[in-house]
Amino acid sequence: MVDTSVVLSGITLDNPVIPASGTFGFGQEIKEYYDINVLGTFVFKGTTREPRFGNPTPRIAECACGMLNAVGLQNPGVHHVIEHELPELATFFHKPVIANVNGFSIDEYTQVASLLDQQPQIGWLEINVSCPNVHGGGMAFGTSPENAAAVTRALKAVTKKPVYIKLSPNVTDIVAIAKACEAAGADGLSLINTLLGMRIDLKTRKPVLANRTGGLSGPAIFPVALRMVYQVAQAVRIPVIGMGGVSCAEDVIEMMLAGATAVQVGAANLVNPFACKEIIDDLPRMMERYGIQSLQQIIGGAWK
Amino acid sequence: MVDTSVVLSGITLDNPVIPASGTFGFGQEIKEYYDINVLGTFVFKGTTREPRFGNPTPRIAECACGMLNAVGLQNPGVHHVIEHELPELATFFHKPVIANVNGFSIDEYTQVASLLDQQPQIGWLEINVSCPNVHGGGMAFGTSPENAAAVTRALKAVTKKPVYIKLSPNVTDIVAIAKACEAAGADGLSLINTLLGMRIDLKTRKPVLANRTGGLSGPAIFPVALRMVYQVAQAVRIPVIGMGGVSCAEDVIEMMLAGATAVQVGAANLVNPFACKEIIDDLPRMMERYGIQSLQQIIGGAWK
Amino acid sequence: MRMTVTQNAPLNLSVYRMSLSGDTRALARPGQFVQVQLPGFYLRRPLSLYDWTPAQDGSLMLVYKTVGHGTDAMSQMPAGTELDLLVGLGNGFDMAEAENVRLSKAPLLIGGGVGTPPLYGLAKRLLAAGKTPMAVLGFKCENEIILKQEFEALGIQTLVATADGSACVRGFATDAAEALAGTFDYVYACGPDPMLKAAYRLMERLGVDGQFSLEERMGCGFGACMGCSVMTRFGSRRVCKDGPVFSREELAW
Amino acid sequence: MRMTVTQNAPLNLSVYRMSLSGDTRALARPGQFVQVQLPGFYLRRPLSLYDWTPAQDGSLMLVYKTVGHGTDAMSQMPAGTELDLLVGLGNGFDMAEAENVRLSKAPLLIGGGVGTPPLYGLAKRLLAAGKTPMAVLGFKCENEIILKQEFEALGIQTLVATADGSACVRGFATDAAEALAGTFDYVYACGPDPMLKAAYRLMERLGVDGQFSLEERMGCGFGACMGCSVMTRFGSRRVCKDGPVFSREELAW
Ligand SMILES: Cc1cc2nc3c(=O)[nH]c(=O)nc-3n(C[C@H](O)[C@H](O)[C@H](O)COP(=O)(O)OP(=O)(O)OC[C@H]3O[C@@H](n4cnc5c(N)ncnc54)[C@H](O)[C@@H]3O)c2cc1C
Ligand SMILES: Cc1cc2nc3c(=O)[nH]c(=O)nc-3n(C[C@H](O)[C@H](O)[C@H](O)COP(=O)(O)OP(=O)(O)OC[C@H]3O[C@@H](n4cnc5c(N)ncnc54)[C@H](O)[C@@H]3O)c2cc1C
Ligand SMILES: Cc1cc2nc3c(=O)[nH]c(=O)nc-3n(C[C@H](O)[C@H](O)[C@H](O)COP(=O)(O)O)c2cc1C
Ligand SMILES: Cc1cc2nc3c(=O)[nH]c(=O)nc-3n(C[C@H](O)[C@H](O)[C@H](O)COP(=O)(O)O)c2cc1C
Ligand code: FES
Ligand code: FES
Repeated sequence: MVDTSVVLSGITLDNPVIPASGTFGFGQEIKEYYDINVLGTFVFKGTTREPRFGNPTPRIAECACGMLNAVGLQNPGVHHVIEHELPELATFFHKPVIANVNGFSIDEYTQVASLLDQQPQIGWLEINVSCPNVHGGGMAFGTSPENAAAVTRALKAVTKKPVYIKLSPNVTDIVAIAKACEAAGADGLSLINTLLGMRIDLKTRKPVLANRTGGLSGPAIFPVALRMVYQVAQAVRIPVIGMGGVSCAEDVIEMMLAGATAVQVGAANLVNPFACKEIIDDLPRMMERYGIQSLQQIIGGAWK
Repeated sequence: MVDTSVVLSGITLDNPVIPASGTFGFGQEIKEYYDINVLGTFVFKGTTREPRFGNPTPRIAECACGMLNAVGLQNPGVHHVIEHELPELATFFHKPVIANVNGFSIDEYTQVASLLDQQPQIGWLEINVSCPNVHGGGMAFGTSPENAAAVTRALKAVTKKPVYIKLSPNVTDIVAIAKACEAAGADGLSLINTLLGMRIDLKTRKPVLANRTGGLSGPAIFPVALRMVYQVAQAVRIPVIGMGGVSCAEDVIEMMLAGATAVQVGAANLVNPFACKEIIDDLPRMMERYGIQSLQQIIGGAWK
Repeated sequence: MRMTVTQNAPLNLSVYRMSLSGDTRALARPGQFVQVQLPGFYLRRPLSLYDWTPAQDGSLMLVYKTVGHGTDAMSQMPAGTELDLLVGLGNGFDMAEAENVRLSKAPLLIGGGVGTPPLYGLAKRLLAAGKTPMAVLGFKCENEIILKQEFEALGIQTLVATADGSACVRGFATDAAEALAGTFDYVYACGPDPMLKAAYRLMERLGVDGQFSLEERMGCGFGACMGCSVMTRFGSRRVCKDGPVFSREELAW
Repeated sequence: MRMTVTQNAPLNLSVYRMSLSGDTRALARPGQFVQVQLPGFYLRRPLSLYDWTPAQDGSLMLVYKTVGHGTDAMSQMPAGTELDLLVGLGNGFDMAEAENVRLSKAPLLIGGGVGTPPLYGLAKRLLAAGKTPMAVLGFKCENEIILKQEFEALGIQTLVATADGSACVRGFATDAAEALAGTFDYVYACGPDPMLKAAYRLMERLGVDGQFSLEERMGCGFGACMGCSVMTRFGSRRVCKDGPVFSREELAW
């Protein structure tokens, strides 16, 4: 029997497979397709202090081996999440979950985080400093080491839960930003968020997305994500959650060989609601094919 | 009759389709498949002062909708190019060609450029400050506005030919770099070079590429390229040559709507040696489908 | 859900009808849609149910227009092609409401272009529920007319309008609907946005209630990505999961 | 070049032989290869010619091992599948040289694993040129043996070695070759790198000349990308265009 479990900041996950924020809502929709307790855990939709409608539609555009989204952090606000989504989630998901924390100022990040810090259901906070689809907040905090460190420090002061900073790939030197977060006390890192992209409609001669640009995700970005995980995981001592284009069990193993302790799956859930379950079901067979006894033990296996 | 011609720094191209550097050699191989005089023009293989073998193999890895290369600027050196490749090229290609100039120091860039400046066959110099596969040179010059401006200034001093700076997408703010090049006198910009990526072989648990990382190209990067062309072309007044994942006539039109004056085609040539010819043959039909009379007139059509 | 194409034939120059066989027990109501995975395309394509027979060994039909690479590829698929579909998506038209409405003996179906297909499945089920629906269908021009005979074959009164007057009544579907004012007491509408809004205004003027099927670019089609949100009077709703059908009072037009 | 699969059957658990029909007039020599485009994969797959009949309405055969997703997908393709191939790539084995070599009446073909297929097409043509080739073929184990009967059916002496001794001679192809020292005067080798290098050393010891078919990951397969370069005594060469076959004196081993 192969061992698929991994340890993420002291909490053991049955397997490293984690649906990514924004592609799994609060678990409601996918639970109609399968029992989501088979997951390692999942990250719920990016949450801000106030409810947000997000950007105007169209918010989605298709690309070769991927998609653009410009949802713009639509969410019901942290209070609604705490009063409605989390109690509802407790009725069908029995593992600690990852909260995705968003803000337009350091103040907002810390307010959202300190409210979520009270919630026993939440095992980790993932701090999204890399949303490319909102203005004034989001990515602005994730594109300089100084800003990323400032957000990290402020958050560490308001929560006891492990803090994972979610990094943007739209930068010249992601290692420098990763190291700044580590130095500022981050417990881990999540990477990558989407690559900023665009499509134009030839019939209207206008950008397909109302927001003009959007975030590229899906298999198209896997090699970029893998490279960044490989570079960052070697440069820091804190765990890295790898994501970006992961679609099958082999991708999960490849990410872990690059240095990921756990692996998130985003867009794949949207085109195949069973994606994460299929990946989890397939992992043991793939581990056997590649001679892997324990996933925990292959983390960073490609570094030597 | 639709008009496919465009003007690039005073020289009229029959059409905007230009095979990208490193995917077309010096024209020898593809001319066995079709008469390459149908092209707008083409960019020859990146040339350095000394001959280079490039990186160890494997240098190629497959990706979803794309590929990684880590060729590492293999070329016979500028003297061999001038003495052998260009005279040979003159026997079968009768249009001005674009030279791709590389260096590991500003000195080397200017030496290569001033030698190529003497060659009447060469219409434009494209300065590659964005090769992700060599160390010490290449991308190092393309990731900061100051360095990119310094290279530009030095080159403008040694050549009368139009100087196009080829930019890297692996940066936080490509617009700032583009503007720095413009301010330093660049006649145009080429974007994008490849995105830095990686693949790991699950059987060997090592990176597929001997160089570990490589440059991602192909349809996977098209939305990122399109976004950067859209941002840069609006921010500068010099022409932009767009590239990254272009594979069909519709992609060419989309790039031009984003602001490209001409469009390069890279990886597509490798998987289909007829790619550029097919695109050129298809352009008039696609222009008619989308109600386009003249390609020159749709440049930046998506900005309004 | 794997399904097999059993028929795929053109209705006119650019609109095709595809029949598929497979497990259709998840299908509950007209106005629901499926998400079709097409080889070589990343996102699935949302298409409305035209008609279906619910059974483990059932069948369903789609009517689609070739507007891009995905639907072009669909139109080339021979019988026997296997496709992966997500079925039974969306709420569909609320038949219960139609039945509850006191006056709703004579609902009017307003369809525009490729918004007409879901109204066909609806018409059949309204007839089965003892209603006497009428249909007004609007198209750009004569060449684009589809499903006229199919609606007529159901024995319901069917008025066709063409925007350029190349056939039948000249004008929009809503113009034709206006001409029928007084003969209908409820509306089901599906079509392009401007048509839906015109229908909404007409219903306001006539004091008639009804439902609207909306369209939006979709990431998932089952409510997970927030790609398809629309702001309603009662807050934000997902076209794919909370819709695609919305009642008149929900829409803040 | 569009070609149609006419046959595709397993030779053992993981090796298949595929026949394709189409225009094969560009094929000139054994040891050349094709680049096969597989739906859903970006790069083409390079595969050596196993055999072919040159004609406008000709055919060719490939023998390939399923080692990854691409070759797995190939193994599932039924007869009738249309594939896009680039054909006639690479220099192939230099038969002229073989004919010129004074002593080359009895060339030895050394093949390892899926390096054996191109040697089959070569063997046929050497026979046709009046030579009496012998073959030594090396495999990991009994289950991996392929093409033994095919070589034997040509009437040439064929020695098979398995690394684990599960069948025939135990050892590597080059061990078996060594045992034949003196009976051959020229070598054609194709197989994994270590086998080629062992053959090279053996040939040095025996003072025998020959040719080697190399393998490298390829971008294009026709010389445009510099993805497949190898450093030789005479400078850098492209495996796809200047190779895949190199003469002993070119290789700086
Ligand atoms: C709930 C719903 C039901 C639909 N029912 C039908 C139907 O019964 N018959 C029919 O002909 N059409 C229907 N459509 C529209 C249909 O989905 C699009 O025409 C189709 O997706 C176009 O795909 P394409 O690849 O040919 O076009 P492309 O333009 O190449 O597609 C590119 C991307 O844009 C999306 N897209 C393009 N147009 C639309 C659109 N109008 N709505 C949503 N997404 C779009 C595609 O799904 C794809 O992701 C429906 C749309 C929705 C949302
Ligand atoms: C000139 C030449 C001739 C060949 N002839 C044969 C033959 O006759 N029979 C046979 O079984 N195999 C042959 N090979 C090897 C064959 O190309 C690979 O086994 C095949 O490409 C693997 O594809 P995949 O998708 O199954 O594997 P994957 O590992 O999934 O492929 C991933 C990528 O790596 C490349 N790749 C993987 N292994 C190799 C390899 N060994 N050589 C080159 N590229 C590789 C693939 O082409 C693809 O781009 C030949 C290789 C070369 C270069
Ligand atoms: C529709 C959509 C919505 C997303 N929303 C969020 C979000 O709210 N917070 C966040 O941190 N990332 C968000 N992301 C980014 C994903 O979590 C993930 O980082 C990215 O999509 C890359 O992974 P993938 O290629 O597997 O999709 C979103 C992605 C998509 C496609
Ligand atoms: C095999 C290969 C070699 C390349 N060599 C060069 C080069 O020498 N100089 C250069 O400026 N760009 C080089 N490039 C980058 C391309 O010119 C182009 O910018 C990039 O591939 C993006 O376009 P594409 O997606 O159409 O391939 C190379 C790309 C490939 C795939
Ligand atoms: S399309 Fe994903 S929520 Fe509607
Ligand atoms: S594979 Fe492109 S040059 Fe050999």
